[in-house]
Amino acid sequence: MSKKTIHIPLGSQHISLLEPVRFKFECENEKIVGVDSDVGFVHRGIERACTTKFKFDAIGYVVARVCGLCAITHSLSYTVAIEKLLGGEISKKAKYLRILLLELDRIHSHMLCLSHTCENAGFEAMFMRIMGDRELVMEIQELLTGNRIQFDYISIGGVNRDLDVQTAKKIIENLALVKAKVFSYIDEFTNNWSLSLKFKGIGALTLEDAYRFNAIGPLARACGLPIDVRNEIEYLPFDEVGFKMQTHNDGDINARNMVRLNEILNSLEMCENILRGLPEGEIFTKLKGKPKGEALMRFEAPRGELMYYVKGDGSAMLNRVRIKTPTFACIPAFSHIFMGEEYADAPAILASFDPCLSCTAK
Amino acid sequence: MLTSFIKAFKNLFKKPQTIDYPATPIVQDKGHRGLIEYGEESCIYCLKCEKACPPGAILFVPVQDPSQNEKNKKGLAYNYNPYLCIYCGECVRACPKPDEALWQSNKKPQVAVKSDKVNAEWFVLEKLKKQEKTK
Amino acid sequence: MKKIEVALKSVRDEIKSFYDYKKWHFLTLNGVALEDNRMQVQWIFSKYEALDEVVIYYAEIDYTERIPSLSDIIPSAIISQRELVDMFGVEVEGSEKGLYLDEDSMQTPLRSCLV
Amino acid sequence: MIEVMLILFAPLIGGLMYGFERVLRARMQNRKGPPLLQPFYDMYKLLDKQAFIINPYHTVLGIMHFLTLWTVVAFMIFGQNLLYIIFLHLLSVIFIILAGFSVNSVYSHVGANRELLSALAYEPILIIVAVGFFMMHGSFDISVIRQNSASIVPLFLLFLAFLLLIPLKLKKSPFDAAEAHQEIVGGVEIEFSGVYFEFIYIAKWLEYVFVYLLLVLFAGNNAVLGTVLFLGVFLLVNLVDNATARIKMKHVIQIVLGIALTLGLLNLAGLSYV
Amino acid sequence: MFRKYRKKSPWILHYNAGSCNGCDIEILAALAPKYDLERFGVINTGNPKQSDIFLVTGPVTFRSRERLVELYTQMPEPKVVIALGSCTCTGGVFRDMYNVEDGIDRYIPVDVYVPGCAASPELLIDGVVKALEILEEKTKAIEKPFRLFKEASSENGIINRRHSALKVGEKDEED
Amino acid sequence: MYATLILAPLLFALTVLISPLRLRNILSIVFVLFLSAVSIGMNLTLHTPVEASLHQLFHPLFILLDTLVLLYFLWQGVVKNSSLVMLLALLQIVLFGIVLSLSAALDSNDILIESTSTVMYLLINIVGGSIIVFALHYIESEAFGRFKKNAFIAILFFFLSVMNFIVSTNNIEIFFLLFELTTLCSYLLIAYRGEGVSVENSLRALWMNQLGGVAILAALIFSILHYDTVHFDILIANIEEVYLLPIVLLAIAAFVKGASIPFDKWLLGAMVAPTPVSAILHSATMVKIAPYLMLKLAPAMNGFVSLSITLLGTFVFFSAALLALGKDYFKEILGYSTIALLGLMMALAALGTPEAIRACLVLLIFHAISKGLLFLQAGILEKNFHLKYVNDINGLINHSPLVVFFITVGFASLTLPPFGAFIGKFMAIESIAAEIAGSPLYLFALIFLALGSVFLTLLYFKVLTKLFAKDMDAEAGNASPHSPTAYAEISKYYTFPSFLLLFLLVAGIYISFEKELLDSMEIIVPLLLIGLVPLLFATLLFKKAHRVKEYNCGEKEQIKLNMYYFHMPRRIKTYIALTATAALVILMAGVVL
Ligand code: SF4
Ligand code: SF4
Ligand code: SF4
Ligand code: SF4
Ligand code: SF4
Ligand code: SF4
Ligand code: SF4
Ligand code: SF4
Repeated sequence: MSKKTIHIPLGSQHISLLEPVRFKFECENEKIVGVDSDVGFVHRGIERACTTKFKFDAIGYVVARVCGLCAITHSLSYTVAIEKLLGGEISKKAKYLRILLLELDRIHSHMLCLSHTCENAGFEAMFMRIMGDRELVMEIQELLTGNRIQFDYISIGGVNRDLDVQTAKKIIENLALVKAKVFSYIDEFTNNWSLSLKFKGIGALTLEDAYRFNAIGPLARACGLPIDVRNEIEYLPFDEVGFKMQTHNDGDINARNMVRLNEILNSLEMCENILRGLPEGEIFTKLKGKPKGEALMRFEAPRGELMYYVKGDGSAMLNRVRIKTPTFACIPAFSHIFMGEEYADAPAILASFDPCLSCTAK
Repeated sequence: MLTSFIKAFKNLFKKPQTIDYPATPIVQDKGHRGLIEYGEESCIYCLKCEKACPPGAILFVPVQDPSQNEKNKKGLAYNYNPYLCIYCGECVRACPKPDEALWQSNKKPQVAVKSDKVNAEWFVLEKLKKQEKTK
Repeated sequence: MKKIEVALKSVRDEIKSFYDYKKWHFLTLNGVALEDNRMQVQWIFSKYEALDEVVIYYAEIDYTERIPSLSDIIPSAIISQRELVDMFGVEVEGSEKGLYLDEDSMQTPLRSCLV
Repeated sequence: MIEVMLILFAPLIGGLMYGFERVLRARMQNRKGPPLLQPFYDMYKLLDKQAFIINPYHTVLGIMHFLTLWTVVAFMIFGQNLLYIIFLHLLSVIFIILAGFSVNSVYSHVGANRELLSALAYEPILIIVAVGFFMMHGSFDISVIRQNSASIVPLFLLFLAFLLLIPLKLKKSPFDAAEAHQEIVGGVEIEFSGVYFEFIYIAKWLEYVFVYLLLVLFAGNNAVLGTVLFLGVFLLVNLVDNATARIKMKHVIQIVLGIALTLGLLNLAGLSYV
Repeated sequence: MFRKYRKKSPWILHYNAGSCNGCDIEILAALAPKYDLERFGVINTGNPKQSDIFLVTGPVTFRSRERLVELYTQMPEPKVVIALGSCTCTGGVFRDMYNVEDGIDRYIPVDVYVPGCAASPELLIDGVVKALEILEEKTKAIEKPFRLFKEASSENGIINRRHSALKVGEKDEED
Repeated sequence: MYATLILAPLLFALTVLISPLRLRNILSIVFVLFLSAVSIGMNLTLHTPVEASLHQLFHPLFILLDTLVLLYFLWQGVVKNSSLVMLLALLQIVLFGIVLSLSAALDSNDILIESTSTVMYLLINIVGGSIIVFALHYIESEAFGRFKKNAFIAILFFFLSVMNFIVSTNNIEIFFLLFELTTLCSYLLIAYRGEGVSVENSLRALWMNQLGGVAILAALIFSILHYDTVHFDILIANIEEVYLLPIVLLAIAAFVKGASIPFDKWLLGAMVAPTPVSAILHSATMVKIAPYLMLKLAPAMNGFVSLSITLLGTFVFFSAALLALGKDYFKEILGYSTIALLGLMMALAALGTPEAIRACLVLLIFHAISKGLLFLQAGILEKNFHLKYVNDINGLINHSPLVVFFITVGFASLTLPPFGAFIGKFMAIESIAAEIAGSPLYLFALIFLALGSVFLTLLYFKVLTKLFAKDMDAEAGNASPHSPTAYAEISKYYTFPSFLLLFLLVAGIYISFEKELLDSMEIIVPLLLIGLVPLLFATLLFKKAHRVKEYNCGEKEQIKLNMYYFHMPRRIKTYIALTATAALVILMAGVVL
């Protein structure tokens, strides 16, 4: 009897993908029994360009373009690493503003991920609903930074713009609206029968595997692995503004969604706290000198831990910028999850990882 | 499921969220980061903006009949490519005379068509610049 | 941030005895180009639920040296090993080229002699 | 004469329904949506496109799908034998499935497979619905069914079973796995383009006409009830479409066959006792 | 005869040729209720054979080159190409990096350049409107991509790599 | 005239045995044509029913033959070391002895030709004949001696003769003899190659069919004891509601011959056996005895029996279709679908309403033709292309459009309007639907029918699609040595019978016109669709169109494709067999009580 498997490709161009990545599933009927992947489509050579093309002070804007979704985390991690090398302390207000934008970014990114997961699960209305509500966040981000996506808000020594009273008011208003919406999503995700068929028990990762594959971000937290860099670094005062770790135990798509939804709620709370307790002070401190030495900085991007390693020798050009991105670290876990699932679930599973290949390949 | 169901039904009788762009234009907030604008008269030709710009969207290249600005000793002309610019505002932050020589407006850039040769012409400028540097 | 130098030969043993996968989180494998055709290879770990505890094991090697694979100890190291192979053109056991670079791409882009 | 006109305009009516549905859906999703005549714009545009074909069989089968479907609708309007129509409809589905398989494209294959499976789910139910009508009116002829009074009350369970089929047939959530844009990019239709895609596109409209013509059979000769049924079900189907995600083929078959078959059986058994 | 309907029904194919995602998310945002691209009849088909507008984002990384060309050639005429975002137009911030090609117009003829980083939905709509004007003018003559590649060959490893990239076409003389 | 149909093939079989190759072929073809002509003539001119008596002298001859056959079985059982065969043969001999010891009083004619019989003549002679024509060439490609080859053809003709006789007889004793003779034929044909598999399968076929023989003998005994007759017509005319045992036993014999589940193994064995011709013969003609017998018995069935046989038949239809879905072997698929349709035919026959009987007849005819056509193609596939599994027939259309055409027509004619088999199925639904009002249990029959017919359609098109799929191997240039890469020429001997059958199918459409089985519009329109329109388009439009490659996510790499397969766990098979057996037991119990 002849062999019965089919190859189903997903990508590099595919409607359920926003980014080029290629999976080739070996399927029995529609059950996935093997996965091949190619993640190198977006390799642009940013790490090299950071040491040859750009001076250290421009790199913050360049690394933001590693990825549009957590651009802010990239420029923040880089900037903080450089600040470490340069020495000198930046003002508390600037730090608070940095957290504010970081959390806003997390909110919009999580919302995008949730909506995209719904879209890939064939729930167009929910996609539209979340995307529609996400505009509330986009609006305040634009007010705050002047651009909807690439914020370019952080520069070495502080932030680029101050927060005026009106904007602050608007932010509080919109966030309150978003909060109400998030509760309605939680209701929908838990109670919609068709979504539970699509999400519950699908694409599950066990806690053991999460440890073994060093999973991070919502993917790991959904399995009950409490890893969140916000919990592991001192640099920004996350505790002060009310950070709480969100975990879940099932490890399936639904668990990831729940973790994201709860994180949005937590972020909303943090934003409120920040705006209420925003300290006075300068937003920018000029830092002098050229970076010399090694620094390693980690931050929690929406998709998990982002790490920058910077090495300078005292000139304007750096010696090495190493970017370890969240999705990159999760790829071994991804392939593992696909095995044994149905192809029909693959796009939704993929979207629920919230992968960002553009940072994976840099 | 029922809540979505009811919501969908209610939405039927609501005004849609859609803004009817381009029929009704969008008013940009004044803080919006739009096109970089240049005031020739105030420029002191320090070329800081050119050096600061990450993608190299500002180029000062030598031309035949340069402007009458006395600071322009090398006979350079300002070139700006909005299709290369990433609207980061770094040039403005670098400029010693922001708001006069160089500022970021909230105007949105225009879309270009094939005949505008946005890329090809810039290659020429870049080549010129390189020649000048090696000189 | 704690840096520990190891010899390339003993790196497998050192890390095997150090790495408790329930305590330590493998961050990544990093390469830093040095002068004279040498590079530093770093294995970076962080501790779960601890403040700023990062441990870096590093070895300084020639580009010609063969780096042992850790993918049996740390399954997720596979992909960073492949990345290292691509970016520095070094040899890592069991890791092939081509994760990012195509045949006509620049090869070994992160070696210092090209900088 | 009216019938002939109706048949000729059937695709247009279907197109209008489709257009209306798109507007409706957009409004349900809180957006403005395309113009009502959007499907016709699409149709004209497709006529104007360069024609690409993969291989002749593929294209011919696609055209035959369209023609057969049109014939099905024509027979329905003429009031022919319902059972025959259901089988002819199966034929049209088979054409598109064959088309899906006749190209070397995975998505087309997967789509065709799913189409086959969904045919497996709805054909028995359609046959049972037809038998229900037969038991009510003693004939499979649609013209007879139309002349008799409404049979929705005695056939209520069958009506419910038929409601389950509508999303499946029109490829709407939650039963749209056969088209599943995010998974298989439209399934069988993926390899058609230009003028040839036109046939598939219009066939989709005809599918609307077919399904809703079947639906109004439940209203018999009661035109008012027919209109109410049509509008109500149209709205209902779209609301459900907007409140559910796509479920997997496995579940589709389990749900549709399980529920609809039980409903149908109960109803027929009830009828035979009365 | 049907020329004027072309612009009423633009179906879109989106390809990401190595962008940072910024612009891609904005495409999603443009499809979402606030901007609702479907007002113009836009459907995101994801299928080159049924699309009229090729919406490309990203500066064209090496590995995405042949896919770009392949998708382009699979689209039936008349078609227009929109380069969305600064990096797609000219390479943007990635200009001159070793693994990118400084804009997609080195491979396929681009009809509309939409600047911005990220290009906002507003600009995207501007671009689409512009593209529709151009679409109406287009003939059905076949437009060719500037460069082509040899057939890909596949291996059984995890990653299949393209072995040889053969460049042909008019642009080669310039290099 | 019926005597011609019975005797001529018998004599001709002897001729064939000794004639040289060329002569044999020519003679055979001429003779098949002759038989076909006679059968058509009979169908058109004969005023049924025709009754006749055989000479007294024949009876001892038949008894002798019976004994010989039974002894032969016994011997085979001993030689082949099969205790089952042996036991059954002994049982039969004992039962036969009992039958001989009894004597029936009521007498009727030995020969009774009804309209059903003339229909069967058509089938046997034309379809069977075409198969023989096919076999002429087929057997030449085998490595056997001249005599053995001729013997093969001779057996086939002998088989025709037996079949013609079996549908003409009214005497259950003679029927038993002929039944055993068909068993003998199938045994010989299946075992023809003499390999391990062949022998094994042939023995299985033998003992299973012997079960049928036992059932007939039992029926005979009960019939003589209770009704005092050995004739069908008297039995049926005098039947009493409370004593249906002989009828049910005969029905069971029919189930055995029709390879209904749980007796399906033997027919499938015939499929796997390396002699396709026997498969063809079995599946296209021999098994038709089953519905024929059922039709004969139908008037005698009461509500319970007819209901349960209908239910069982439709259940077989459904489950065989389901089982077929899980198969990959082309002939096995055909075999299962034959079993399924036979189940349906028997169900319809048992239903017994005029409508149902008409449906049954229509199905009977067209199923035979279509299946004959399909099996011929399966034979060609095996001989010319060495293809057995549907998964391998990818892109056959590029190699042999003709075979693909025949297969397509074959499958289409089983499922689609306006072909006969479709009409049969269609009428089946109508007639069962009409019964539901009487007893809601028919609902299940209807469900089985609806599900089964959808499964079958699924099955056929699963196979069909493979034919059209693009042939990747050929394109990639790594075609296996067996799969031919170019257009393949197929011998005329092979295609001629196919054309004949095709002609019959088309003629069938004409008949359905004549008999107004369907509206004329309902026939013409699909015909137009299937035939003309595509041609029109193909010739007009495609020259201008551009050819492009398939969408593959922008990748150029070739992708491996395969069919969906439906994995049927063993469990399901067992359940189905158990259910069917249970149903039979219930039927028996119900009747006995
Ligand atoms: S997962 Fe998120 S970032 Fe990645 S393609 Fe989808 S929407 Fe974009
Ligand atoms: S994973 Fe990387 S590319 Fe993706 S959003 Fe996060 S930082 Fe950006
Ligand atoms: S202002 Fe600064 S940069 Fe400009 S000319 Fe003077 S010193 Fe140079
Ligand atoms: S805004 Fe940024 S990219 Fe644009 S010209 Fe200024 S520095 Fe260059
Ligand atoms: S930085 Fe300002 S002043 Fe200097 S060259 Fe640029 S625009 Fe002119
Ligand atoms: S240029 Fe290449 S080969 Fe030469 S030393 Fe540098 S890395 Fe080695
Ligand atoms: S060019 Fe910019 S906007 Fe366009 S796709 Fe690329 S990254 Fe996105
Ligand atoms: S234009 Fe900017 S935001 Fe858009 S993809 Fe390119 S780098 Fe990202």
